[in-house]
Amino acid sequence: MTELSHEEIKHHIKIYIGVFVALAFLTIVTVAVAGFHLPLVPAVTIALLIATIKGSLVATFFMHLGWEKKIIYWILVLTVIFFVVLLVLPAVSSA
Amino acid sequence: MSTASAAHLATAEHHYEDLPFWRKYIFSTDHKVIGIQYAVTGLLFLFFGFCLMMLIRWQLAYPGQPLPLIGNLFNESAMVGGIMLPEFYNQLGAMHGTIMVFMGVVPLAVGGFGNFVLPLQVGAADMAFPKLNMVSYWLYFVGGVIMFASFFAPAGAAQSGWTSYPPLANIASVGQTLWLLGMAFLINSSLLGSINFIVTTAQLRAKGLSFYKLPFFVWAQFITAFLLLLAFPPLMAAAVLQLMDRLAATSFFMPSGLVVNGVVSQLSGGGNPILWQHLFWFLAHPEVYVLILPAMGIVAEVIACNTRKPLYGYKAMVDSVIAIAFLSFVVWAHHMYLTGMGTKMSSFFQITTMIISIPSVIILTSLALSLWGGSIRFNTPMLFAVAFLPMFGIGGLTGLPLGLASADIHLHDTYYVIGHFHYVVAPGTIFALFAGVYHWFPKATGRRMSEALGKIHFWLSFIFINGVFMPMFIQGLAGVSRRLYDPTQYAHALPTQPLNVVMSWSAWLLGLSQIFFIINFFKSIFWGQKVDQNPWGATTLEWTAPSPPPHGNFTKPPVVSRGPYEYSVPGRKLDYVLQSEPAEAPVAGAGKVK
Amino acid sequence: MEALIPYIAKPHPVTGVTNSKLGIWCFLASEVMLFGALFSSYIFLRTGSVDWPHGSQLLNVPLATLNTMILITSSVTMVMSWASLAMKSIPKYRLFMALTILLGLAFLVVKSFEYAHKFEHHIFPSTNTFYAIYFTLTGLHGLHVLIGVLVNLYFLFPGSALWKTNPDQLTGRVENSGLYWHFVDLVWIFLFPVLYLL
Amino acid sequence: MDSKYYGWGLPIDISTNGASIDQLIYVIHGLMALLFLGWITFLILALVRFRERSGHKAEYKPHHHFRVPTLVEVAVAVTEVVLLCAFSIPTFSQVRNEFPPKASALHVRVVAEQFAWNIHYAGKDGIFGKTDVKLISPTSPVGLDPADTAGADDIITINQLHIPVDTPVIADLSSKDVIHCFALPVMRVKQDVIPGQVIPIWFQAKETGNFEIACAQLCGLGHYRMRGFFTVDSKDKFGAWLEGELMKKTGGKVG
Repeated sequence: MTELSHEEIKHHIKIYIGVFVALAFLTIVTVAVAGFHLPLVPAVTIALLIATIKGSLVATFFMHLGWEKKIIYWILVLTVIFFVVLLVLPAVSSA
Repeated sequence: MSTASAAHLATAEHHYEDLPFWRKYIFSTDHKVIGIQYAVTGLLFLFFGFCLMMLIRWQLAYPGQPLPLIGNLFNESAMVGGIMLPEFYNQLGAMHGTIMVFMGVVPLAVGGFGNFVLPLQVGAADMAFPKLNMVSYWLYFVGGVIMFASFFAPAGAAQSGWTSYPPLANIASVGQTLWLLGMAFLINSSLLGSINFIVTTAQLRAKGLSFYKLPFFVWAQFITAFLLLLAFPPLMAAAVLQLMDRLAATSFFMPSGLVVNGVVSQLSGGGNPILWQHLFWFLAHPEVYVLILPAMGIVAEVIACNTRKPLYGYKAMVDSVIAIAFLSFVVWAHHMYLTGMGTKMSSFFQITTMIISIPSVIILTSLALSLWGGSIRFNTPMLFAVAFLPMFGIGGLTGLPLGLASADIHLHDTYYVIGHFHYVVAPGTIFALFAGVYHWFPKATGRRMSEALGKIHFWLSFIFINGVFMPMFIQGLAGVSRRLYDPTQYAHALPTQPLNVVMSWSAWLLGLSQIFFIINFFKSIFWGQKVDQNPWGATTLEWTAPSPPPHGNFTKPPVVSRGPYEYSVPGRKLDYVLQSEPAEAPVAGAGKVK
Repeated sequence: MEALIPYIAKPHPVTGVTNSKLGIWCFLASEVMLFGALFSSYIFLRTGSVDWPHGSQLLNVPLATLNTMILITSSVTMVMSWASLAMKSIPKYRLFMALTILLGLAFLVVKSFEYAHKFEHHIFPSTNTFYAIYFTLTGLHGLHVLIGVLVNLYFLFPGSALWKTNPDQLTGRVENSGLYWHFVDLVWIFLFPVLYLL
Repeated sequence: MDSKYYGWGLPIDISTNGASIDQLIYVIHGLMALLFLGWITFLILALVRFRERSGHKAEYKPHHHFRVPTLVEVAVAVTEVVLLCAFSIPTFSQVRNEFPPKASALHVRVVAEQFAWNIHYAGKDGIFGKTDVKLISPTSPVGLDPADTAGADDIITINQLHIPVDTPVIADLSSKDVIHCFALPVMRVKQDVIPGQVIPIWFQAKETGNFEIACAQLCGLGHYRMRGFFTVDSKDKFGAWLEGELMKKTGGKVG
């Protein structure tokens, strides 16, 4: 990242402001949606959908994952696989 | 390697020499010093854990009889008139497991051998983050001290088994809180250590040393580091939850409506003890692979070097190790078949357990086939490495009946389970660690350990270790439960009680036979036979550095152009070719390693 | 005294990353598993319980929304502080880093108000399992925010001396601290709806 | 407790489900012995034949690729699939899922506590009296609600499990304090008893005799002495025992 030229970084800053606005907006949307008191399943799906969008915004732009190297992607793919296994864990006990 | 010349290396070297003693040996950032610190502390805790076991064996062989000689050394809460109390027996059992796994074998196999040998074998000057490496040793040390001190806590150390199942662990004495704190330190020590291993192997390999030219030992440590990195945090989370349960009276693992010795519990309830078991075994199964993979790495190095021929099926072994790493995350619930789990889930975990047995068989078979066509030298490291194969074989095979849920109904939580995992860990991993100590002792000290004492140590240990663990299968089939303070209470355990006497005597004699190793170890540091930098005629990079290697390891950063096990290459005078030997024009017949 | 270790400031020719970046991402992977285990416990406890309360009734949602805004802003100022370093402007770097630290502290202050309010009403982790997992999750997250603030404080004052000797290394270090900070913000982004809104 | 029940190997099997479990254990141990013997002979052969000696050199590239081991590995994989699908999964589902019809089965509740097994019989009316945790006291281990008439004829014994032979028994396992493990070695029955849950198990005895209940999960300092008595009576002897217990409880008044 360190060898970016000045113009590129100025361009990046515009992106960061844009991402910030999007995140703020999505936060308000999440709170608004919660106000409707939807039944559990739709409420969960919407809330997690918005959270995932916000999360991927932060990860892609703030954490520069958008243009990261292959080795980092490999480690993240590995972690996501075992993260999913971890989240499936509660289903294991009730099955 | 940047163009920094050897001169620059020399100045770094010179600067290191005049560091004060406590910076060079106590808070050292040299991976070799840290490796030796881990190894020595690990060996001490292994011996301490062994002594706890020898006490347990007395109570199992002669239940209720006063312990001769040292019986009255213990205070009232442990032994009354030399007769062991059940609480103390449970402490010995829980701490024997915890100390041997988390403070003995893992620090020795991953901390000791990994730290000392891995940077040398990848041709690096040191670990990627030397200060982080020092921090992870001292976190381990503090964790070890807390665990050791917990014996002197009021009502003693943790006594709910090394698995600490709640609600028993939640209502246990303060020793359990110290156990959780000690575990927090040990977990974070292994976590930071694994980051070091991954970055060193990925980033600091010598020029030309591609991943598939890495010695199998490096592969084993690299994959073990991923297991540590991704499997330990869930146990950290579980430890946080149990600490909250014990200190903040939350009820993560405490269901509602509990009545503990006659008193209705005032806790809010709503928790579930099975949650701890899931989180614990989510770590503990990758943890048992953390115990065995470095051992397989050591055995592979020793076998390749002492059969004077390349390993058979190196690529298949590497792929199997990767497969084991993935599968180890989806088998954990085969420890929980009898917790009321449904048949759908138990079938899933039986299938994954059977699948994971295949890569282990592949690795074991490849190691055995590597003997075929070799010229086998039976020195002490090779004796231990060869003995590892059948012993780990028994450990692996006896895992099958436990992996099948129906057979596990009878064998669950019996001595069959104890025999199974001890065969994998004791004559398995610990024999491999002995092989590693005998094999790399010359590299660490410049002197060899005595072969005579080594062979006595091997044969005595081999005989007595089987004397301890083989009868366990007979007791297991008879249905004798584990963790019983006094097995003679049960009629179905009475016929196998004479076996307990045989096993206890074998255990004590096994303890005595370690004296040959201890004498050999300390004697050889000062008076061992001096050797050059490659006494075994091995090929991997650590044997190109002087013994003991200076700070910064290699005077000239090595360049690698050959496979890890170029032994008995036709058309050459010496029967080994160092990995860092420049590749001359391809000579007919001297094909690259497959 | 490290022996000669390459790729501290310059990325590795093949993997393309510096040692510390690969290291920080490995650490964040383990943190994902840590919070993953806690979220898994949350799901485990919620599916297993009979009367799981709605977070929105028991917890102060406007305060938490404010906290979310604070943390998002601190993420932006964090990445701006890194961008200023990349543009070799130390004063801007100090400004944005100070802002990030202040926002981090603001988050902790709001969080302590929330906790104090609960303790006054005799609501403790032992009250019920919902509050237990609420205090544990937000407490551990708050601890991570505190550690992030301390690390950033180090980089604002003593750490920035590295700028004179090895600017690339400082930029790399601030970037890693930024990655950690964004991760902590990311955890809160999931924590907020799960605990407060569902 | 004569010793023809227990020995060095598997204890006597008096359960209808036991045969399939024992069969699986014997089959798999046979395969393990076969595999180990074959493997050990190869190992010893290789060690002797390729030991270091003058005039013998190691081969750099083994001239023949080993086909046998891959065949053995495939065979091991296939046998494992067979063991799974033909033996283990069906047996486990039989034990866990195929409960006998309630009408024809004796229904008991087993409430484990630190260091004893409380067995709760429904008595003649076949209905368990209500129990409440708050009513638990040394004299009433399961907290039977005296006000509930259905409970009047219930019988609660400590460490005494009597069942009639050749009759399916359904046992609801629960625990008051920590995790225990209800084990009947001769019945090949073993099931963790988790506090906060009621786990039903079923078993049926083929023979009469006096056996024992074991606790197989560490449950504290008294774990080793949590031994119960498990007696399989003939049908009428069981009836007589039940009657005797009722008499003891109601002090001779008609239940």
